[in-house]
Amino acid sequence: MSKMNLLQAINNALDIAMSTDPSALCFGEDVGHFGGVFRATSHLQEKFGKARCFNTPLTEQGILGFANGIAAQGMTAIAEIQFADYIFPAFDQIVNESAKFRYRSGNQFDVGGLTIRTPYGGGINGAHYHSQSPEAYFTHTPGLKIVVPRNPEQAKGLLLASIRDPNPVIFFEPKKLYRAAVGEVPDEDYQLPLGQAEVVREGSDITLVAWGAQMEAIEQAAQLAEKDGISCELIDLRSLLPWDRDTLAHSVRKTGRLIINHEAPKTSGFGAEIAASIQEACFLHLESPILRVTGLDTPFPLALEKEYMPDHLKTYEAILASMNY
Amino acid sequence: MSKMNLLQAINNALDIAMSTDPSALCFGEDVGHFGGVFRATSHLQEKFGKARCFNTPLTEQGILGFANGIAAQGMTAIAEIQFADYIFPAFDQIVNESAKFRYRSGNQFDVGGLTIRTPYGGGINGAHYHSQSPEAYFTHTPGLKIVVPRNPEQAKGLLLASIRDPNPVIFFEPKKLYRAAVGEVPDEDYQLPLGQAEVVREGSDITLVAWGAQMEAIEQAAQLAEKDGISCELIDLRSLLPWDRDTLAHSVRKTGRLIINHEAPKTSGFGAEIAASIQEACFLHLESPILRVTGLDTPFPLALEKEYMPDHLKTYEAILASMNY
Amino acid sequence: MSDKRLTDAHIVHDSVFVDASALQIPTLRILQEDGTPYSDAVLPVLDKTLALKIYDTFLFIRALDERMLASQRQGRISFYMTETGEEAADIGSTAALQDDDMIMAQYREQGALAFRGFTPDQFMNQIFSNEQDLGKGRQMPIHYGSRQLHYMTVSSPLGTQLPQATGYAFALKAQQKPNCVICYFGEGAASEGDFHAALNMAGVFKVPVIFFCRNNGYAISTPAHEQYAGDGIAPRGIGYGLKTLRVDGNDVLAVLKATQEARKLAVEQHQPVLIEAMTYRLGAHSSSDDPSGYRNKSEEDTWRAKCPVMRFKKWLIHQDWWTEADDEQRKQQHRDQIMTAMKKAEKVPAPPLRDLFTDVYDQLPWHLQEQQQALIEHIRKYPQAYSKTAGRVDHE
Amino acid sequence: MSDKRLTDAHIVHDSVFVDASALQIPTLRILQEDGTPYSDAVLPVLDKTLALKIYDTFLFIRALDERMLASQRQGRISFYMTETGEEAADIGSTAALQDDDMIMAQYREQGALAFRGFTPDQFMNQIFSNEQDLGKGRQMPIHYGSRQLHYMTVSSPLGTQLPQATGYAFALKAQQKPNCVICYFGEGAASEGDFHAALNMAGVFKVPVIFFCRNNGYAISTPAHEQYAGDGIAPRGIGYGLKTLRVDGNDVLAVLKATQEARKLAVEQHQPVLIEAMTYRLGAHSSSDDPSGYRNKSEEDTWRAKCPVMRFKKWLIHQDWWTEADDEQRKQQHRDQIMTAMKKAEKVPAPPLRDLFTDVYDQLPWHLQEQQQALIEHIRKYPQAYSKTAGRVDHE
Ligand SMILES: Cc1ncc(C[n+]2csc(CCOP(=O)(O)OP(=O)(O)O)c2C)c(N)n1
Ligand SMILES: Cc1ncc(C[n+]2csc(CCOP(=O)(O)OP(=O)(O)O)c2C)c(N)n1
Ligand SMILES: [Mg+2]
Ligand SMILES: [Mg+2]
Repeated sequence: MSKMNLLQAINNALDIAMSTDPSALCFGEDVGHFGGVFRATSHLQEKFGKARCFNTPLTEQGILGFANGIAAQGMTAIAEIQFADYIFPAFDQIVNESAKFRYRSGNQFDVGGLTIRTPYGGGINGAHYHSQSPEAYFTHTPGLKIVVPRNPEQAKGLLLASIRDPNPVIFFEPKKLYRAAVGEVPDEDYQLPLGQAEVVREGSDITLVAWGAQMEAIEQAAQLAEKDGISCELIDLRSLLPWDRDTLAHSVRKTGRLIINHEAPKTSGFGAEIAASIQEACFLHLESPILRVTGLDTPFPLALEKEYMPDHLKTYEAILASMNY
Repeated sequence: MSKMNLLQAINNALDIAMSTDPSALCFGEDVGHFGGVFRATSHLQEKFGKARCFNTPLTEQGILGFANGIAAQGMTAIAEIQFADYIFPAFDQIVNESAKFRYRSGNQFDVGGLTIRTPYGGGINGAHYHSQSPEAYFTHTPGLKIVVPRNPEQAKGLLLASIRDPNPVIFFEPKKLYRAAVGEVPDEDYQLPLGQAEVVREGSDITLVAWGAQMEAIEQAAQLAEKDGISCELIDLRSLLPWDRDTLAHSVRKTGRLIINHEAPKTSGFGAEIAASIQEACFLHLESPILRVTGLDTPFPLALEKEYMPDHLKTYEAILASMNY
Repeated sequence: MSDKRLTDAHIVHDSVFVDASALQIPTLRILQEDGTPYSDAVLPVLDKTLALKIYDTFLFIRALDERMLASQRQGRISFYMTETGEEAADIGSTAALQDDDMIMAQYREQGALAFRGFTPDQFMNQIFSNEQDLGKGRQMPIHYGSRQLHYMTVSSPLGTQLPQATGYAFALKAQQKPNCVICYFGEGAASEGDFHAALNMAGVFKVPVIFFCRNNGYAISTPAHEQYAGDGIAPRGIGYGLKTLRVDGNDVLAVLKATQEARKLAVEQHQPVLIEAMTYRLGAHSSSDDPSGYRNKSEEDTWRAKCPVMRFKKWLIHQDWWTEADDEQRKQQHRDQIMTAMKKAEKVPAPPLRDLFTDVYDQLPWHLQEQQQALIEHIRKYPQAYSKTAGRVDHE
Repeated sequence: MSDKRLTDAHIVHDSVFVDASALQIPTLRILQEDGTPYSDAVLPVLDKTLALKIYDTFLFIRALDERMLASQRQGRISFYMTETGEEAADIGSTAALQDDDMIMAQYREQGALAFRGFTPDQFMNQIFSNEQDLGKGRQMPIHYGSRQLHYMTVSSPLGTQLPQATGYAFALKAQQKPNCVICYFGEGAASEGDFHAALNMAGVFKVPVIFFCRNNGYAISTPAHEQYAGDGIAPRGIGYGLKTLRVDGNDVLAVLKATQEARKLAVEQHQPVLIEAMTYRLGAHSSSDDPSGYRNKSEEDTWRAKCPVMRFKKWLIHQDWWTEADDEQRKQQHRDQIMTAMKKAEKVPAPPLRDLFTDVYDQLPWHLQEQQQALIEHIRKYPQAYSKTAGRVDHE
């Protein structure tokens, strides 16, 4: 066990992935010598050489096209997109190519060796273009896996599993937690399962689900609610595609209530899918409507970021609304 | 009134838009002399000249970047993307640029004059890359409007409204209906409201909602259900962003049941947003879970397209399941 | 790391704008229209076996394209694309490669695949989307792929294969494989952003890739002069630090020669190459297209006279490697073989329902299992509505 | 419509690969380091008033950049980007334009905006995201925009402004306006696919646009030689049918001259132009960056000696248009003015809650009205948690 922040845990996972798989390559804008603008790839070029960890030209569509080619050849491609806000030029390569590569070829070719790492979310005064949470766009794309870790220990295990999963994975890193989240992380090589949610705290009155940095908001809201005698069950979804409906449904059947929290705008955010599925799966158990506490349906703002965010207070209010329905 | 198919109605709307607005330009791949691969822009170059209706080089990101520039200058840009499957290279220009142009500039600049027309959906043996229904991706993007017409008369009125709306609009055209849907279309210049759903048939037992070509499937399903004595209320959503929750909620409060039908894959399709919102808005009125009849969570297939499609039979079965819940 | 730019190289004191006139890119041609080489021409490495294999592929592809277009007109298949007029470009270039060099095609390069040994049955199974199609009946006709033949499955979105080729070539180099990638694309696709990314990255990473542009004058209805304003695609290669060559795409010996040399540069020096083959799409864009709406017959006739197959045949006859009689006989053989394969493929059933769900992921996640189960039950209830699969859902 | 390609232009019979060595692009320089023009140099059109306006903008921008970087270090603002070392490029080129030519900047061209007359208050209101910011406090510092000054609001995604510039220029031409667009971008951004689309379309449509590349050696930590393999950005212009010119980006007279001529080509002939200005980013990429991790001081010192401000000052002094005493005095004036503006802007409140919701659309749709109403009620309940807006929600 070592104390690590989220960046160190990710760096450690990349180090292990490259050590254990000689075909693993790390690349993206500024990831080489410099170690990336957040330093997630620090020292990897030093350790593994310029042939395995390197800068690319500044072209996200190129990075993903290139990564698809590398993975199609059978190597392990770990591509960084500097900010999730800049993943959109690569949308075609991801949605039309990575996601459909295996299917369209009848399993003759695949890009299962591809993992895309990208920092997402607010909290750094980044406004429209350094704060977005675009995960929901990708959840509408069969063929992709989507993973979001909430802390250093989870990040290491989930990233190693993502890199080794034989399907293309987008790994969204909550950049707000890069240095803020610190915790004990096992030193060894370990993987946490994709596609499985985790019940991080049991409770009986209401279920709260979130992922990544928003886990903090629901945890704080749960503490506030506890003072009112409300017992919250907290679930970290961890994987958004495929996602773990059963764990969530099991919890909601028990509590009868569900609050979903995410940072992305409300309309067609992943909360919509969760609510749609759970109202179907748990219809007779629901005692109040499923509520979504989310970012606003606006671009991500700057001066009024605090107002925009689906924080613990908004979540707490939703808990009360649900309990008092 | 004239009998027109959907293509003719669209062509007629473009003709009127260009006649009434001298700053309106139509462009895209092959839209010039040739009139587009589906001939939606036939004769426009002949009538309005090469300066106003013209081919672009083959680059969707370029077309949308170019269109954003034209609209930012104040002209009316009507851009065609040849197939909705090929809109993804332009995703960044649409999601990061068109959608945020007004907001980020504090309303100093906007691309409200932009309309993107693109044929979507299956039914032409087009497989993965000539069949997709990507509307849900865009509904997660504040700043855009999304419109889908179901027949020629609707297409003309909604397209004219889209072109004249002071916000960027994506107008998805159900290509399967281009020649198949024929109907009476008013000859004059008229607009149908954006953001308003239409109750196309009143009923009392269950509400069915769809848009575009899938209206056919729910209409047929309703006929089957009628034989069982089930009275279906049919709603054409028409606009997906902003969408008309109130009309739908009003209907569901009356019927107590809702089936959503769309062609796109289920997970995070726009049906998810509808279900999430309506379970919240109509919680106490719902007598059974909201069901979604949708495309499968796979790429769009070829040989087994029939099996993939959310057809009237699957919709009918969902009606029965909902009624017998 | 650090600034290696030479910013003091060649200084002038008045403003001089440089334009396309500053750069002349010649076109390599070896065979004259009459099938004889120019006297000073330097021929490619080519023995009789290879020459006849190339020519035989020409004949096969002509027969295939003719038959399939006819079948499309008859309504037996939904869609087809011919490469008529461009055979020398893809077949001549693939003939310069090793069999395990990777081919990444756009969609109009069935000749390259035939050269590699894709059988008439394999073509037909793909075109008829039956259960023997290597692609499991999931993509439109002509979206071929063969892992065994190192031919990447075709994907309709234009240009996407270009940066993939750079990546694939990077991987080949990383693994010290003595191979290269050839990546085919049209002059239309060269307008996509992916083209730029691909060639720029190939230049920076110095990877063994040959970008092969079929400049056939049109992208559907859009003529080349509405696609770009410069002197074609070749000059772009220079900007990216690639070695660049333009070739008469209707002269198979020139294409072969250019690609042989390009392959050497790519494999031995990891020097990426751009080849622009000037040719002409003699047929319609696809079976859904009618070119009479956007170009005139006389233009087509000019190019029909420049037929690459004819030119090469004349050379073969000059070489005494081929006769008109051989020609007739072989054409008929191809036609017969294709007809037989077609009739066979037509009768093979569609892929099983299972294959609607497999390969989205390496394994079926819960939600696809659920959707599959629901669909099976639904089909059992309405077998008449899903005739391709209804008879079999219970035996899968 | 129809095939206008010349496919028989220049035929050769052996394969010759063309590469970067085939194309020499010279660099225009007018002023020597000592501030005297080369004897054969052809000077731009420039009177004393314009010369001093340019120079004054240099001084203003230096003062602004120094003050803001310091403020960022003090924690008064969250983020800043300097253009130190590159002032001649953006200011010199904008000085060649008409005031109503549209500027589309990347983000490091505050000098162009200052030249147009953006006031210290306007700069500060944007940087402090207060309610007087023209952008309503929605974007990060340095994302300026001014409709009045024909300066398009900056957007962080790189390269997106390039095809927009082509479109905007198309619209100017369509409306027969005697104007052009200048579009600034870095050599890093030139790797984006949008660059390719933009320049290719500009060539095809013949629009009045000047693409102005600031080749400053780095894209964050990535040096130019890891960004591209050819001879910089200029050769690409030739491929697209653009007129292309490379200029010493630290020589303001050369930049001015080049852009004056480019503007003529663009406006009078609708001939798009690419200018590549060779310069160097003397500072860090942004206030979040530390270049010592990827380049050495001696390289920076070499370029510091090539300071564009110093070179121009020497020329002005040679002209007898300026003195060292003027210099000191003016610098202090700028510093004072900026400090005053900063202190004022710091005290202006944040934008009202309303502006979180306006301008997503021209009008608030129901769902935003609903979200706004819910947020107002929530803030009323927890005023201490939302201090920027809590005091005002009831008065809006
Ligand atoms: C991204 C994308 N946009 C549009 C299309 C539709 N489309 C298919 S082929 C074609 C023209 C391609 O022309 P070119 O690259 O010159 O190849 P050619 O058909 O001449 O061989 C177009 C526009 C597509 N397949 N992909
Ligand atoms: C699409 C996109 N990708 C990545 C970034 C992050 N980013 C901001 S500036 C920059 C480097 C730009 O370099 P260059 O274009 O040379 O401009 P310079 O900073 O040198 O002026 C990068 C990678 C971005 N803003 N947009
Ligand atoms: Mg072509
Ligand atoms: Mg730079």
